Amino acid sequence: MTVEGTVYVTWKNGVLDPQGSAVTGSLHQLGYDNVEEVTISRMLKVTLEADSLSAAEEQLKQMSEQLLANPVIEDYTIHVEEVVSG
Amino acid sequence: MTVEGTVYVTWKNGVLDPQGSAVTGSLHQLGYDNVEEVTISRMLKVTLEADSLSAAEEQLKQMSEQLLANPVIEDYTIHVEEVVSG
Amino acid sequence: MLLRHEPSPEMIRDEHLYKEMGVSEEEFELMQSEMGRLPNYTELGLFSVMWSEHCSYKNSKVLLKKFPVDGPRVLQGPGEGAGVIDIDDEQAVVFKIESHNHPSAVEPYEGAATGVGGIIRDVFSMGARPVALLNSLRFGELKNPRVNYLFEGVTAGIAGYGNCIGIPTVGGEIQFDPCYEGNPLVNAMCVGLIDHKDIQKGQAKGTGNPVLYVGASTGRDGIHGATFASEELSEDSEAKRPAVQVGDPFMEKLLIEACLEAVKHPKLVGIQDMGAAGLTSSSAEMASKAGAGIHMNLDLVPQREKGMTPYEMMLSESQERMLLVVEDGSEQEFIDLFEEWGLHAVVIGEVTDTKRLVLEHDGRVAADVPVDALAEEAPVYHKPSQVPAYYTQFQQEAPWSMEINDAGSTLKELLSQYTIASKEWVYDQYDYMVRTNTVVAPGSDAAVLRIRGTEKALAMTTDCNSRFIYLDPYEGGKMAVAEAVRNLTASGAEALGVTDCLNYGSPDNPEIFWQLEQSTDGLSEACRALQTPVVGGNVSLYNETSKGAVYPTPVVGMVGLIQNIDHITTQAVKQPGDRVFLVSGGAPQLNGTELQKLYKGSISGKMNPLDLDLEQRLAGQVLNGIREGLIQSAHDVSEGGLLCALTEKLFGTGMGMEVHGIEHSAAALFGEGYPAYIVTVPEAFVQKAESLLKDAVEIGTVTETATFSVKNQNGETIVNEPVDTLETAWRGAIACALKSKV
Amino acid sequence: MKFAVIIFPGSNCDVDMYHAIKDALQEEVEYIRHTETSLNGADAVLLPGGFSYGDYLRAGAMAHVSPIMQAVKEAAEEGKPVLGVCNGFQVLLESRLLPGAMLRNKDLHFVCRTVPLTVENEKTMFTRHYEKGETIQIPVAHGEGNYFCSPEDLQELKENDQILFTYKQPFNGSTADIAGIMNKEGNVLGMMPHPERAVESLLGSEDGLRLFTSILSYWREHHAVTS
Ligand SMILES: Nc1ncnc2c1ncn2[C@@H]1O[C@H](COP(=O)(O)OP(=O)(O)O)[C@@H](O)[C@H]1O
Ligand SMILES: [Mg+2]
Repeated sequence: MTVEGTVYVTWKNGVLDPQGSAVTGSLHQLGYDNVEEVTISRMLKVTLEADSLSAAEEQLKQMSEQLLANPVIEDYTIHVEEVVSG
Repeated sequence: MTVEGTVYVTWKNGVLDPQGSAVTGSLHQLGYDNVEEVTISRMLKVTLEADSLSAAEEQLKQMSEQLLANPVIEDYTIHVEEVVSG
Repeated sequence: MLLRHEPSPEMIRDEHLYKEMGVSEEEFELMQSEMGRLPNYTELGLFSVMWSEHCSYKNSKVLLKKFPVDGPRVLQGPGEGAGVIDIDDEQAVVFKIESHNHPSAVEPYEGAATGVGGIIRDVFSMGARPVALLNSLRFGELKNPRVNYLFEGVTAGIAGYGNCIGIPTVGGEIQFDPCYEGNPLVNAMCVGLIDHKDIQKGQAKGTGNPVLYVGASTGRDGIHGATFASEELSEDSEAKRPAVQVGDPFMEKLLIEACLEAVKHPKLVGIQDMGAAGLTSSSAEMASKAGAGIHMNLDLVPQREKGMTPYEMMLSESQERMLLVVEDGSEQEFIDLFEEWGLHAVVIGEVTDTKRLVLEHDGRVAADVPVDALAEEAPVYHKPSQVPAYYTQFQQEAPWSMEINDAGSTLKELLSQYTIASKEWVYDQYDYMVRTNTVVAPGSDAAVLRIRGTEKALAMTTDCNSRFIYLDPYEGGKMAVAEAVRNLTASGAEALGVTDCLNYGSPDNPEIFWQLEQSTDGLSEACRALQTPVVGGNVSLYNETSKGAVYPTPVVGMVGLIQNIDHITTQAVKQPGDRVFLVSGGAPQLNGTELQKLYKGSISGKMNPLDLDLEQRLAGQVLNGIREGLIQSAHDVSEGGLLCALTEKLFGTGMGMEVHGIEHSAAALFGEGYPAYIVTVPEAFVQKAESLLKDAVEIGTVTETATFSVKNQNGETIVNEPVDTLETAWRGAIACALKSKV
Repeated sequence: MKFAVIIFPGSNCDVDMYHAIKDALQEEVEYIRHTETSLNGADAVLLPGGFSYGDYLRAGAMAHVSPIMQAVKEAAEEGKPVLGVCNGFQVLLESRLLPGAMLRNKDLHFVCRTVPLTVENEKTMFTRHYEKGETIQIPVAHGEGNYFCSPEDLQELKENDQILFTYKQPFNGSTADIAGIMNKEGNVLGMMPHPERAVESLLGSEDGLRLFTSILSYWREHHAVTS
């Protein structure tokens, strides 16, 4: 089956993302004073062939550990879904 | 109320995603031959004070047009949720 | 625009659909007679991009013909991807400049980045190793958020692409003026090095030879980019937004390395990049130049999206793609070579002897067009020209001048004008050192790169003072060339040749066509007199918004040869005690100056003619003085005049200067537009320098104390400022404008 | 002594590193492509700067999973000198050969400039030709050189004297102004500034050359070879 996996890669607590702070600053300058915080993270959509959803999830976990996320600064969560071709 | 808005910024259809192609190649090199495609996009979490969810959504839309997304080459979708402090 | 069901040829004719593609009625007629029938939708698309100004130069060809293009060192003049000039020892320098104005106005980062990517491909498709990048930029004043956004985005885009690909961005120029507010100019130049034996031409020779496609896959991005670049910016440009492409410098880096390897392969026949009008122009031009035809099967073109039509594939301007013709039977060797670099090469067609471009798709012929009609037989127009009213008025205006009361404070004010202020904020973002050949980094008159393994070095610069050209296109055109020569000379180089980028408003306006005519005449005359042939260039018209056209801006890119690295000279003073000489002639003028703009609020008036013999003589003296080892620093006088130039020589050195005998007048202190160099000579060489530099006058001494002082002819002090305060005004202006106005 | 310069797709300071060894240090040097699995007998490994894989995903991320990295790790374990500069430093971080990670520069801009560094530890195979506290001029050129590590890691780096270079003035947001660190064993160095760009006076500074002569002298001592 074809699976669409989504890997959400977010900053670990305590890591200060310069881009997020910059965007917060720019939003304030644009007058959005009610914005408290912005964090920017990555979302990877991985389309893959797998025997089952759980097999796909397991593989995505491996990929994340190896490459897609950096455990020193990032956390990740995975979501899998079957692609139903229509 | 405090709202957590999420803005998903993705490439417009047909725009090259150089990052995605490079990561696909790298995953293949690692032996994940069953990976068909990877696309990488940005996810922005914006915490803000608003009168209502719909007001927050409206503001996030403006911010996206002005700053968070680049409408020339990117599309965006918005999701809002109330932050329930516990 | 991208119809699923393409209109029939009859529909195109009856409903005048060709007009939507920027094709005029006459041009449509001409297409029919070239074809002997009505063109179908795809064929019309091919014609429309190939006959756009961007690809055919239909409005500027008559003017470009006037440029001097020959010289003893010219190996390749205009016509190929880039010009080639001999630099001895079987080596040559390859260079070209190109505009990416309209895409940058819409999407500054990607617009500028893909501009850089495109010009690099022009250079390595000649077989040359790209060694340096430069740029020439024009923006509105840094006073409005949109301008700041464009300025920051363009800078980041140039940096993003150049840094990633690992080619140093070593120089450029930036001017700010309200006329560029809605239509910034982004011109990028690339310089490459090559051994004579490796020079390639983009030709599709040899019937039966396979045609290879290499690089990124083809997507729907950038369709109609070429015609887009040839139209005025209007509200409509918004609707055409997807015409902007995203660059992939990583892919291009791989392409460079792989193509430079392919170039050494004896079985390579021809190579060309897919630039504007993508697959269409590369295939048609390669075939036309070789007197051949090409047959392609579009089903074989690597595609990024499903269901692309022939029209879309042929007009796509997806980046980072190359077209190669190789000897029959050798295709696998090339496919393997590219595979080594992680790139996919595919055979998509072959060379024929039919002189036609034939496109097959889905088992049927999608287009069948004579290649010469596409590539060479585009109509040529000589548009009407008319002397603009403003010019007639400026010619009659009484000379402008002003009283300079406190020269020191005027100086400070001028130094903080964005056009004069330090561009460090910009070039600090460029990796100007990568590949460790950059001897003179941004910040001096010209950038200098040594050529490894030789005693030689290359100097390079881009210049154009468009204010002068606006006031007087002819004299201003001469001055643009002269300024570039001055910058090279001051660096110790002999000018070799020119690549130019002609940025103007709409040629349909007779007054703008007149500007084009006059300024290219001026450029031509100066290039002839200063022996700098034009070996390539680019034209960008329709640079205007509803508020009007940009100033005529023919940017001059120039490369010079330094015979021995010992001759490399920078603008900064070298040691206390050195004497300061002014090598100049002619009269400084105030019209069109930064001073006039600042105090009068706008520029106007007449320009004095530039004496090109004098220009040549002064350049000869300065170069001689450098080669003899007498001159140890040199700087030409440009925007802001004498005092700005003198202080620029001090910044970053910790030293000061005492200057004497300077007339206390606006023209003498801040006048521009005349040939002038400031050089320093160690005391021991003063006599020798005086006899060698006939046009030099001693005007001061470099001091240990970091104070800048100027005395008039009567010995009265008219400026006395710590260098520090001047430097702060100059260094901080741009960063400050961006911080306070974002 | 023989050096290996690793080339990843997108490396672009490989040539600079090569010339620094060949022309300035005048030792043997060889390029090794990322697809190789052996260092071909090299005595030291140099990971050059550039934008491996376009710096897409994260700087150095994709390079660290390329085939040659296994051999680099083995060389590191054997105690051979391993130097990663700029993108090479990022690769070493991604490979966990050094602690921490890189974030984008604080002001989000790429910066190219020659900056003063302080030599913090002169008792290493990389810095023995420098003096402690000495100021040296070395170019930087990076957009992601904002070094980040946990407080615990920082504590450890300090305790073990693993910080070799710091920026004299803060400019990219790095924790403790760190410009270069080594591993506990003392044979793997990662630094953002480019010593290979500072080996000739013609180009402005020779201060980087001593890093390479340090490695050479250390190696000679330990191999008792005269060349
Ligand atoms: N866009 C730019 N990119 C790189 N360097 C630039 C740019 N603009 C200006 N510079 C550098 O700043 C210095 C001063 O530029 P400029 O005032 O135009 O010099 P000049 O008047 O001698 O032509 C030059 O070294 C130039 O290369
Ligand atoms: Mg100059």
